[in-house]
Amino acid sequence: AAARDQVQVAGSSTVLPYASIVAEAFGENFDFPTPVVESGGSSAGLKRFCEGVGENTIDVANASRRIKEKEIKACAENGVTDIIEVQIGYDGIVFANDIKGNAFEYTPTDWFLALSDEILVDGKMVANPNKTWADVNSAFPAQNIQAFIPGTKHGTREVFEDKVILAGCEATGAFEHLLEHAEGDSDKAKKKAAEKACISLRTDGKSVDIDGDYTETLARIESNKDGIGVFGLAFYENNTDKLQVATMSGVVPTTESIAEGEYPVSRPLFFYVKKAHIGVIPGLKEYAEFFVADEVAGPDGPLAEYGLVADPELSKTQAVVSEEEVIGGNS
Amino acid sequence: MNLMTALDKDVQTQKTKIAAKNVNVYYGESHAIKDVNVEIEDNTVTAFIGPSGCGKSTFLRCLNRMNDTIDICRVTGDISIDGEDIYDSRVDPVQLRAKVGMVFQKPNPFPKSIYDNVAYGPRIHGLAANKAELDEIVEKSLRRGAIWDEVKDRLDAPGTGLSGGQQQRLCIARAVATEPEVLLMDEPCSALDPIATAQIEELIDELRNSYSVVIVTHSMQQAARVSQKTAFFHLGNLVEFGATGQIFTNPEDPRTESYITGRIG
Amino acid sequence: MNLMTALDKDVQTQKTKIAAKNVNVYYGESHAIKDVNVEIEDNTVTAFIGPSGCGKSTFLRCLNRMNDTIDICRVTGDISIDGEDIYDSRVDPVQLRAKVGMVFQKPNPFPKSIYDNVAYGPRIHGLAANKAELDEIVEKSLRRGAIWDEVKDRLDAPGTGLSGGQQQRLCIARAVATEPEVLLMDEPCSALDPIATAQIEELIDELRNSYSVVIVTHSMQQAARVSQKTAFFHLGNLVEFGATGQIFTNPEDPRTESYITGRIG
Amino acid sequence: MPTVWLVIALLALSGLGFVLGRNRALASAGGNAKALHSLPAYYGHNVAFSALVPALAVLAIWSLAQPMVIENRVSAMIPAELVPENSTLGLVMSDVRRLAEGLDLAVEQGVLSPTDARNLDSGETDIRARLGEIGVALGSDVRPEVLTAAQSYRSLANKGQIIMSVIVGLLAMVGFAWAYGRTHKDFRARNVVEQGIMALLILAASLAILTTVGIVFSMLFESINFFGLHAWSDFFFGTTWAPNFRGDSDLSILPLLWGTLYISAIALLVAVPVGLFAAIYLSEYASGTTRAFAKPLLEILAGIPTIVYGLFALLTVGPLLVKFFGQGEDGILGVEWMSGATSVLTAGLVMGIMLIPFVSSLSDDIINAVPQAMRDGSLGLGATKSETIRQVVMPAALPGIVGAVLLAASRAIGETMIVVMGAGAIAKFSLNPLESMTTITTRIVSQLTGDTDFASPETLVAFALGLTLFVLTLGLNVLALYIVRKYREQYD
Amino acid sequence: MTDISQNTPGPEGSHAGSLLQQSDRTRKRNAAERRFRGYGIAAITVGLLMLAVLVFTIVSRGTGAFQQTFITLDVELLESKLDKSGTRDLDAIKKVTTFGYAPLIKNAVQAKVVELGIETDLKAKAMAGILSKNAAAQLRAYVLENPDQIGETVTFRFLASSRVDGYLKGRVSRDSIVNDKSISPAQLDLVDALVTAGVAAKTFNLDFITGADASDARPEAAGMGVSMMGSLFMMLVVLALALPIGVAASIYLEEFAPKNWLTDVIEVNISNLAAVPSIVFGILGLAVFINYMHLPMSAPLVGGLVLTLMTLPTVIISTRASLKSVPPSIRDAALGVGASRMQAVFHHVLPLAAPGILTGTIIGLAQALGETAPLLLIGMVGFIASNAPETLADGLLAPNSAMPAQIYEWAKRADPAFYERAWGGIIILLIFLVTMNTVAVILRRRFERRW
Ligand SMILES: Nc1ncnc2c1ncn2[C@@H]1O[C@H](COP(=O)(O)OP(=O)(O)OP(=O)(O)O)[C@@H](O)[C@H]1O
Ligand SMILES: Nc1ncnc2c1ncn2[C@@H]1O[C@H](COP(=O)(O)OP(=O)(O)OP(=O)(O)O)[C@@H](O)[C@H]1O
Ligand SMILES: [Mg+2]
Ligand SMILES: [Mg+2]
Ligand SMILES: O=P([O-])([O-])[O-]
Repeated sequence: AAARDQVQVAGSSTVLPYASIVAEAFGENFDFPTPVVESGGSSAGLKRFCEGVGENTIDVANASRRIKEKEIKACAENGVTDIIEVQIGYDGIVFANDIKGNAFEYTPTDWFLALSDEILVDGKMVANPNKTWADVNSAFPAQNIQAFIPGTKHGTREVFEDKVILAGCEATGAFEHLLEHAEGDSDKAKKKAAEKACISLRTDGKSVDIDGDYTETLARIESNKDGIGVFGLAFYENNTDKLQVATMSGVVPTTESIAEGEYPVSRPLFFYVKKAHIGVIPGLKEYAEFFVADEVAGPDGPLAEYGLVADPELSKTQAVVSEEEVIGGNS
Repeated sequence: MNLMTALDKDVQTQKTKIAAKNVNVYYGESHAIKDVNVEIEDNTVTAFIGPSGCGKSTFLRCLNRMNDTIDICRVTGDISIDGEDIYDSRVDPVQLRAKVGMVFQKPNPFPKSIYDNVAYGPRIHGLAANKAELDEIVEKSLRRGAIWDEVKDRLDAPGTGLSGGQQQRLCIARAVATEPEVLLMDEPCSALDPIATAQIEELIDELRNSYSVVIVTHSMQQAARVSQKTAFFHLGNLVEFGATGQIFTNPEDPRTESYITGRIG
Repeated sequence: MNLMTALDKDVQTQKTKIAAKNVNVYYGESHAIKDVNVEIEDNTVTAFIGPSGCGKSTFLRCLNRMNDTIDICRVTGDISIDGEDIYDSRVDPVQLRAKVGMVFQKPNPFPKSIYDNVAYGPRIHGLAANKAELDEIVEKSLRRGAIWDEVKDRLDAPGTGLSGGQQQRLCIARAVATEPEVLLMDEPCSALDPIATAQIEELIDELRNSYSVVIVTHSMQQAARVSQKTAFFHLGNLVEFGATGQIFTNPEDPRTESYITGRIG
Repeated sequence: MPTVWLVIALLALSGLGFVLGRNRALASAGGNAKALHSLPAYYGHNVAFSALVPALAVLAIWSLAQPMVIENRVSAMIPAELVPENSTLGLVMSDVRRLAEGLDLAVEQGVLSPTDARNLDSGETDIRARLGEIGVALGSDVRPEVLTAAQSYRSLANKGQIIMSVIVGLLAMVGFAWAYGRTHKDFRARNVVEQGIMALLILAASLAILTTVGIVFSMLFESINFFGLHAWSDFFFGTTWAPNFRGDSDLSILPLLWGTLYISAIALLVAVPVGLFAAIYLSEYASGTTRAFAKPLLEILAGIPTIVYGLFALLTVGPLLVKFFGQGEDGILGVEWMSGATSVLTAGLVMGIMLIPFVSSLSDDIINAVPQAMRDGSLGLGATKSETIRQVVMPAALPGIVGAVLLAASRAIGETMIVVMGAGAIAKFSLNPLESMTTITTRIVSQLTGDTDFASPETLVAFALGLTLFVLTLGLNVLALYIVRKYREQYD
Repeated sequence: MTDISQNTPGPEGSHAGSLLQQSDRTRKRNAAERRFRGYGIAAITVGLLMLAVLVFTIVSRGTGAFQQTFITLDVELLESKLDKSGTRDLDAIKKVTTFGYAPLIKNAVQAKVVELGIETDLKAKAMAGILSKNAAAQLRAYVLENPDQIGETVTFRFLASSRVDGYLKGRVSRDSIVNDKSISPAQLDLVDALVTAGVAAKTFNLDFITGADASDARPEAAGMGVSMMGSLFMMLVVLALALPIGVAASIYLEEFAPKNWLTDVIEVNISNLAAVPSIVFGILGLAVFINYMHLPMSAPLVGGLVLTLMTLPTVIISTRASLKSVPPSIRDAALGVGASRMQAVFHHVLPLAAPGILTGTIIGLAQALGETAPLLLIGMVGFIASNAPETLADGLLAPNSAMPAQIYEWAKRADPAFYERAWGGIIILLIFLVTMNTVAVILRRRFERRW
């Protein structure tokens, strides 16, 4: 088998655009071949990352979430022990609807009341009766509720559940109510059950899971003007001709407002490097360093221009890469 | 049995059932039937004889427009049945073929059970009101096809699993089951033993009472035995047509004579 | 020509070519051939006669193991050619069939040109060193099949576009082209006119000089004319086997007699 | 590339073998081809194959095994200290390999002379830079131990190559000689060659079995892991499908199975009648030209990427259906049965269109192959064309048609894009075809490419789904085989 | 005889009546016949209509991708920026990254604006914003090729940015960019002026057909060419393996295999493989070809192998069906003249079954050509912007994508310009498919015959 001479990256489709911008520039500016960046999801990427050490495994895994303990363990079982975690910035998650439609200013409560399976009415959990946004919040127009939210495979869904629905659940008092009536042996189990009840969404067609990508969400909004969708910030910014963005808790989502932590719905993006491959796969370290260089991942770099929320602590990340600092201590 | 016995059969003239005028048939470039004129009478058995490849089957297939199914085949001239031109655009070949049945030269049973092979025609023509009637038709047809005894225990067996001669008789049974007015039989006894042949010849004679039968045969004896009229084809031409007795005893055309006298089988 | 002429043909004993012992054939459950014993001699024409469906074709197909191709068909007993058991596991059925040629009851030309139909056998057996030799073989075979004159101008036309009798003769030509030592012919003249029949019979007689020929026929006259030995089958049994003259004049079994005397065709 | 030359030499030898074998056979028969047992070409093939096949097989096996052996030998030379902690020997070896290949390339391109390459000293030359010039990138600077290892790698590889060439060459000669020696007019060359071909045919057929074994094994272990983490009773008999990131999800196959069957059934309801009638029309009614164009055109439908169908479902068919069945008063039927563009019906209809050629083209070929005598027999009895087709032609063509339908059904079960975009992603039991549902296959893809932790039941369920689907379709196929056996009508 | 015709019920007048007049029953049957035929025509029409609708959709959305806006500029290759030392040492020149080339481009745009006398309040950076990000890369590549040109002024044809291109194509309008951060009305004014001056123009874009993928930031530079090569090499592998293996397996199973439970198992197995979701073949491919056999990732060879496994059942099922439909009398005829079974199959049966085999191949290849899911797991979906392969080995082993994967990726990307390219890519895919099929279709017609 001929030796592999290009860096091989796989993982999150959210990170993919950024990684491909970097890979392209890397290929142009270095004598190394352009890295191959595969999509396929954070989980699939990490899985292949953890398959072992060697040329037939990937060098870098992109992820739109932090690697889980269980995964680190699985990695270690396959001999992948030294993993460098690189946080590249944040992905803003925005709510947008058709450009010609009504404008919205949401709070998490609105979303909970609109989408939850059951809501708290007069101290009792009842099946969600809300049909229009006006039912949810009298300040809203009487537009049919039709939400296109990420399907359960997407990491965005987790963020949406945590930062919006669960927050709304707590804000409406439903969480407390559920916790009181929850069954379970321990407090932890009770909390888990209550959370589960909070985030279970209605299945009557008002809330539609989108398994595909943001383009699909957009297409759905185009064919149903009542629809309100969940998008990545970068996607929204490229489609401002078709979408108008809603505020969340009064904050307009922009790279700045997210970087400053004002806009609540966002998630960090990462990539993971297999330290054992550094020095073996040509250009691997150079790629990682180039990715987090100021001129690339900084606030004025091409990534931010495309929609990445730059990490305010980029210099720390750069140090992690140049020092090859691995998860769980130094080596 | 000798040739002469047939020749003094009565040859009375019947009304014309099928009239063919100036019929020409072409397979692509090749001219298979050349300007044939013939009148086939009702209640008569007409035999087509002639050397192999002379166009008997081709002409026979013209009579119920089976030639339509051969792409390269082209027919010109007039053929009428009961005075109606069968190549008229208003004529429905399906109705024509129901009226003019056919037994093909190569036995072609359907890949179905023996019963279904025979019941097929009656079913599509709605000849039976119920199962019992259909059973009756099937049995009767198989009997007429002289094959009932051999297959009565295995009516559910596939028709394709029969011996060559059995298949041939099955096809005859299948053809008579639809009660056509004219029955075209292309060498119906070629694979049959003498006894079965005799039974089929009896059937033909019986059919003549109500219908008109055209039979292609290579056996002069058979032609003499069963037919009242005989047509002799040669190289696509209808050389001679007339009463069977006359053709066999006193042919007008030298070609006919040489064919008849050169006979062996 | 009369039946008697055949009967005083010399019946000299030849060495045994094919010997069948206790042959039984089953199609699934049904018992088609029952305990048949027969010896077919070299340089002899053997005729198989018997009513339709009695098992002639089935037995014939045993002799070159063509029954192998029918899934449900099972053969027991011994059949040997030149003393070698043909059902022995070491026997290559292909070599056997090259040695024992066959003309099927239903003409089955390949959907190829007439030339290729005939040339196929010689090609796979390497009988011709070059194109010229092959041309020669094809022409000779077609002549022996009495069809050369009819097809010589259209050797490139498909064999399936021939008339029924022409196809039959084509299949005969195809079979003789490979020069088999034994030729099995299942009703080879069923679709032929008397003249063509005579030519094929002549061929058979000629083949006898070097080979052994087995012919199935429904025509007693033909059996009498061409064969030296005759086997009479009835309901799967070999009822009687002997010199043709004896069988036709002095049958031992009453069934044979009734079949022969009940003859018509 | 000496291996290429070796192969060329083998081919030349086998070509020579053909000619010689053929000639020897002819000579043994005194030039009379008729005296041979088989056609002369078979003798040629026999010698050619005997020379070629075993030698090629050894060549292939050797080429696969040599790197492993060398790798073992060389890695034994690498001191344990050299392997950095948490790295593996394998990685060091890829470094060695890359360096060795780089040196070979350098020699090939004339940048280094063979002797120079052999006597390189990592202390003196900046090997990384020199190799960089010819486009071979190394991950790090070359350590002396790695260089030594690489050098012995090269010499071993060289030696191996030479030994292999000799062995393969010898084997070819032996095969050649053996077959040539056996060549005699009575030698049953055809049988031998045909046995060889038969072996190849059997090999090809067993590949299907191997694939199956591979598929089962590639899913089995992860499935077992899944059942270790999740109750099988919930998976097989539960009624909800609701994966979530917190774990403790309901993962039952039943609602997915229902969706799969429902959507596939609708797709087949579209594809089978349309495809069959199209096939019938093409083979029985259409003129030659119509057929020549319509059939390949329909086949394009099978090649349009499914993403296009997905978009077509989402943007065209879905909204159209909503216009009919949704929108209340404003809709065409004035009913409010459908809330969104995605539904079982949407996906089923569009998938049906995609499947048309699967049914039409194959059935057309099969129908066309039914002998004309069958049709003549029926037409001669006064049957209409349609009666002939329905009652004679179709039953005779049944096995092939069932095959075509099975193929279409298989494709329907395996389709993802159209379902994702056309039917939605909600798993539920419902009889209403205007509601969203989803299928097993889409869930496999989505759980496999999703963001849940890869060791969690939410991801592993994909393998269990795959395996279960495999077993289910197996049952379906057994049924189909049974039906075909029962109703098959054999013509001729 | 007469008794029979009397016995038989009603409609049997049908035989007796005039041929020119259809009997009631015939009329009914003919109506059924017409209906039946009508269904056939309707089926074909439905199929073709759907094809027409799909093709129309594809073509109307995709043709735009074949044109692209270019802006012609004269760039002064400043020595001070590119080679400070002045030694023309390639290594030193390489140190200047594409970011370092940005000023040259800014200067060039500004110079052009001044030269043409266009009035604008835009800053130089914003002016350069109408160009593709690819411009700097193009410039750098040129300089590295021709270091001697440093210091000279060279004319370049740069791609315009996707928004500008969209503006000229009508996709982007002044209304639609109100909230757009990537472009401003003033930039559009500049573009208008450049178009009037003939500096910016929309022309046919060969790079779309021959080029490689580009990142999300520069849709205007993305092309199908390399992924087309990927698909081509995969199809070669599939054709070279699936057809012979499929036909061989079918021949064995249909013609030679003893009919017993084992062959039944194999038969059921093969039809079952057809129902295995394609992504599962990806799982298998990853496990067997990459993890076990250590074949390279993202390689068309592996893709081809996986697609071969996926296509095999289709080829086998259709081949077996056609072999079955060859009448046994043909085999008998061949065996009867002493052909071996092998000869009978290869000389007679196979040619007669060829149409069905080719149909299976056409459909199987079409399916393989359009398949993405299995490629996902073996690393052929994503951003793979390698160079076009130069040798066969390169084509099989170097990382590459495939057309459907490329289209799928583009369809997901945020910039609407990629949407147009996705449809354009589908046009190319279909042309590829039709070209591939044509050969098979012509062959198939030659083999078709009735008997
Ligand atoms: N393939 C088959 N499957 C089942 N039964 C068969 C098959 N072929 C023949 N038979 C049966 O076996 C018996 C003998 O058939 P065979 O074909 O040998 O008769 P035959 O003597 O050749 O008759 P014929 O003169 O009509 O050709 C018949 O009863 C026939 O129905
Ligand atoms: N389908 C066809 N295509 C081309 N030529 C054909 C076709 N069918 C028959 N012919 C030719 O037409 C001529 C007449 O054939 P036809 O079948 O009518 O002969 P026939 O008198 O029935 O002969 P036989 O007694 O041998 O059946 C022959 O020369 C034959 O070769
Ligand atoms: Mg005829
Ligand atoms: Mg027979
Ligand atoms: O592909 P994702 O992991 O970013 O959803």
